Amino acid sequence: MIRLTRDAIDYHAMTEEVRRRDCGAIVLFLGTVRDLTGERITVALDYEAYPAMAEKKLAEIEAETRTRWPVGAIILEHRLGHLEVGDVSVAVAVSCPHRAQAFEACRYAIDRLKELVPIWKKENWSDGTTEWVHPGA
Amino acid sequence: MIRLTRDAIDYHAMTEEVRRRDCGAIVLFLGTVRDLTGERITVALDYEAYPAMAEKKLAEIEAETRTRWPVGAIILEHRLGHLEVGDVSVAVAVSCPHRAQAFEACRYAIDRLKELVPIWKKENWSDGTTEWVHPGA
Amino acid sequence: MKVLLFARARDLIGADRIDVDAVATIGELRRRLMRQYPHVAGLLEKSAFAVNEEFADDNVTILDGAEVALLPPVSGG
Amino acid sequence: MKVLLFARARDLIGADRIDVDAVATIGELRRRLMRQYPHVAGLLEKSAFAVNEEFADDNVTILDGAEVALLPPVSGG
Repeated sequence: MIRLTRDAIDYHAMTEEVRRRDCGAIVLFLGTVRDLTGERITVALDYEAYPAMAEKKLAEIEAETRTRWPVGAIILEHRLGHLEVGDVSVAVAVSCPHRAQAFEACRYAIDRLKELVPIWKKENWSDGTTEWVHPGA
Repeated sequence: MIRLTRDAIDYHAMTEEVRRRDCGAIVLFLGTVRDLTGERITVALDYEAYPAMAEKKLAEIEAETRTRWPVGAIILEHRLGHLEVGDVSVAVAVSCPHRAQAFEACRYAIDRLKELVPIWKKENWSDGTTEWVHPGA
Repeated sequence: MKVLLFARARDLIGADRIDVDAVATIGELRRRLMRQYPHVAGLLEKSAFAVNEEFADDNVTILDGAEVALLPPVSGG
Repeated sequence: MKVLLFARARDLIGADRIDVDAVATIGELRRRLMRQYPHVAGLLEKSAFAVNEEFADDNVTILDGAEVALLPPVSGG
């Protein structure tokens, strides 16, 4: 399951949603807004997406992950809009029969998400300036 | 922080406890009681520990993990006693500045726990028999 | 044809979609935009494009009515 | 000296601690227990021991008053 949301991500509910009787391992990843990037102080982030394509890519990542590991359940959720330091911007929950699978599947899903999904963040620095983050550009 | 408990593990609270403003990544691992081991059906597990040594080893694993990765917070908790299928037997929550660190630290901690900590489980099979699990013996 | 814009590209160009004369391929579109918006050329060089919500490299043909988007390097997560 | 027992070792021997005559090393203790409880010999061979809550291999000396434990292969998690 994949979701884009403007509300707080309910990662506790996500953890419950992926529990399965035939899965002995659950891995939950949370990405949160950090207060420091290098030497600069972040006070907030704004996330925007190309929503239709972002949902399509998230669904493809779910499908790819299910092809590679025996996933019981997987949820990828990304928040959009204005987030303060400490807020959860992204969450991935995965259940698998065994722990190595669950770790690898969760790691793969978040790595692919960061590589492929058309979502962008804008830094709001403590000096009042803002800056879109475009790695390599 | 490490804990042995006979009560249900409050992994939602653990997830909150490891949140830090300077950590952009949280990884939570949950081990749950699976209904199948190979072809055999599990109805319950009983966990017992050599408690003083188990706590000592868990504390060592926390310290080792903190030496190897820039851990913001880490909690290892293992449940003891009678667990039904679906119950959470062990939980590890870790926060780090970046996601690769959080995944590796969490994986390391649970791998070491399964290797080193004097805790044993007894299978309660669906045919009414029970069996201590001693890998390799 | 319309091109959807996001993030820094949208801010630099000042619109979330622009009209450009029809071009045959993504590569042609990229070069056209670089001429038209020289202050965005550096970002355009590093950006991806999508046609109908799928990544499209420079030799992809743009058919009539396709949804085209300019995607600066992503930073979700 | 007392030896703490756990899991299958405790069930097979029928006690959670046993008294054994003092021995010098863990290796000697292992051999003594294998003679005394031949039906547990296979498990004893694969088990670890701890002295004062630290893993102790066969050449570790057991000092007076040490807490000794027989640890069958662990299966926590």
